[in-house]
Amino acid sequence: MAPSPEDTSTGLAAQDADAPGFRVSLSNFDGPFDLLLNLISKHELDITEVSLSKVTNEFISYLRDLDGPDELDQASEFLVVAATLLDMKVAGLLPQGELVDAESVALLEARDLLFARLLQYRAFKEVSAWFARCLQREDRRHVRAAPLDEKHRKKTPELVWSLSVDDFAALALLAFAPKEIPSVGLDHLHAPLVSIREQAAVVVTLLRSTDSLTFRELVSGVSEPGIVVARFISVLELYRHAALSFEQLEPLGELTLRWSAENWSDEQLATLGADYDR
Amino acid sequence: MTDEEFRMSEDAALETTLETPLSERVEAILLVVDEPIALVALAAAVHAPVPAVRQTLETLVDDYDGRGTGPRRGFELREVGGGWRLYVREDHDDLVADFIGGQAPARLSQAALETLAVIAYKQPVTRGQVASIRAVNVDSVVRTLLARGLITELFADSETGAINYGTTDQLLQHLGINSIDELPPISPLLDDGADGFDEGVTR
Amino acid sequence: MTDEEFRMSEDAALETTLETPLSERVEAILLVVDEPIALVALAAAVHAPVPAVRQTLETLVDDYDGRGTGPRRGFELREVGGGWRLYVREDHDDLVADFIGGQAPARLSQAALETLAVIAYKQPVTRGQVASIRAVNVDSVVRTLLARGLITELFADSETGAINYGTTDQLLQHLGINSIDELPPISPLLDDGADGFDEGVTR
Repeated sequence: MAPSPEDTSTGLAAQDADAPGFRVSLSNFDGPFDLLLNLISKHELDITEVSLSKVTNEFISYLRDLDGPDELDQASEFLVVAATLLDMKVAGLLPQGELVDAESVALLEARDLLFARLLQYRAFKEVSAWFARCLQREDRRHVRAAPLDEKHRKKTPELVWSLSVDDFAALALLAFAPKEIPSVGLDHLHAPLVSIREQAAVVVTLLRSTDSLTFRELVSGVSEPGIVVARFISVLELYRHAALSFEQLEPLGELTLRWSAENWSDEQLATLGADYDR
Repeated sequence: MTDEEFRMSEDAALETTLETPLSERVEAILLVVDEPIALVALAAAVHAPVPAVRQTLETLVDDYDGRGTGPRRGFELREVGGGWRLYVREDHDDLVADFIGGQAPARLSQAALETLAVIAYKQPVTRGQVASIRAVNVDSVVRTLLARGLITELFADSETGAINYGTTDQLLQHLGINSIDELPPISPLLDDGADGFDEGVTR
Repeated sequence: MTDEEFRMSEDAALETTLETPLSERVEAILLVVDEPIALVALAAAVHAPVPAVRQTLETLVDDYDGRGTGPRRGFELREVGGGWRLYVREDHDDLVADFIGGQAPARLSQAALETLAVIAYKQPVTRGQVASIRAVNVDSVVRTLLARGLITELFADSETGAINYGTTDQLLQHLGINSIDELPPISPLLDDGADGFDEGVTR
């Protein structure tokens, strides 16, 4: 029994002022939060005129008076919607100028995409009401589900059992373990981790072996950006320890490094860059 | 909807059902009973006097046997061991046996084995408790395990009436142990299970 | 194997059952199934051609609904989740609930419902795609839906390895529909965000 499309739309239309849920009261708008969204998505209310901080404040005080799972649902919904509103608002507030240059076109597109996203989100939110109704209705239904009577039970093929008692215990462990879904590792998407300490050791060795060195020379032959960054951070860290001095004649110019430590022990490397540890 | 409103709508719904023919109500209950239901219990379930229910049962027996206005049915209504229940009509027993034989696999599914393990370690345990540990509905799996004689109904909870299940000697034989105490301990997890468990039931 | 040969290969008892009306055989099987039985499986179980079984099912639906020669029944025959199954007639659900005294099922949260809706309409879909539509992390919600058997892992993307999710027949049963095509139509927006967008704003 498929519900007609009208089913869904009546659900959507039920957004009168008496609807339960979070209401906002602004100088230019008073009504349920959902309606605010509706108006904005139809351009009947300019997003730039809505005070998001005011909406947020009202929402937080509204949440204080709520209890139970409703609160969590409403809060998470608010976050979804508020994040989208904020994006829209940023796009709406940025000056767009008279000229139609590439940048403002991109800006308009960005705003349009955000509208699309908001509308898409709303569509799913609305149709989820249909899911809730169907699930609730079907929860009440009773299906024929009675055990087979004795004589039919006997006709079932004899059970093949192949588990040892240890297998069985292992299975129990599995059954009692909290259910986790397998996650896909993202490690392969990231560059391998680079150790600042290791790179600092390289920097120290290179600098101590010569009078002075430019940063360009320090990273010559290195192709991984991560290592270049790590060497640069090492330089900053070593500077903090007064182990080196540097000289730069003009902004963005060549950086010349000179080893200047008076009492350096390689043990100091052990704590170097600890701020960057995770 | 408040509790009050809900109760009112529930009462209204119950009133509606009581306006339907008694035979329908009796059939509705017969469709879901796990085992033969006594006449008195049936009468209470359908909110009707015992004589009227007895009369209805007789009519239904005739009806299903093709002595009413409709065709004969593939099932029949029989009084067995002091209670009433729907059975497959005897003529079709072989067809059903054939179907069941082809249906039930010789091996238990992973879901059935895990449910069996939960029952073995947690017994006595109700279906609801198992479901909350397994985080899925286990009704049909429990039926399978019952049918296989690996678990059995132990007793009904005195308060809720929920049936508590335990394992059978047949399972011990399969596992090659003499007592359920010989199952390898998996206690740390079980404690966790017990914690989550209370939540599960009260929810 | 022809029907003739088939009949000869079976014992006399099965032959007897095959001489009974098809409707009886169908009813006998429906009484013992513990999940919706697909038309083809049912046809195989009753040893009859699919079109004849389909016709019989339609007749039984009418019959149980009181549009045949007999009275309306307290049960009904529904096609749900890809198969056929007997249900208590909706009018009597409250009566039966009263009798069984079942516990209130745990409701899905709004976040779970919305995630379920996204997966139902966009399947096959990855968690990342769902998250970008919902604009929030959906990992724990997806876990809940998986544990409840409402969604399932379909396949891993050949390039990224990301798991694609889809809905299950169990979800269809819980929704009381027979196929994902019976979901209510959702705005054309969803087919293509960029295209549908114009319609969306100008409407």
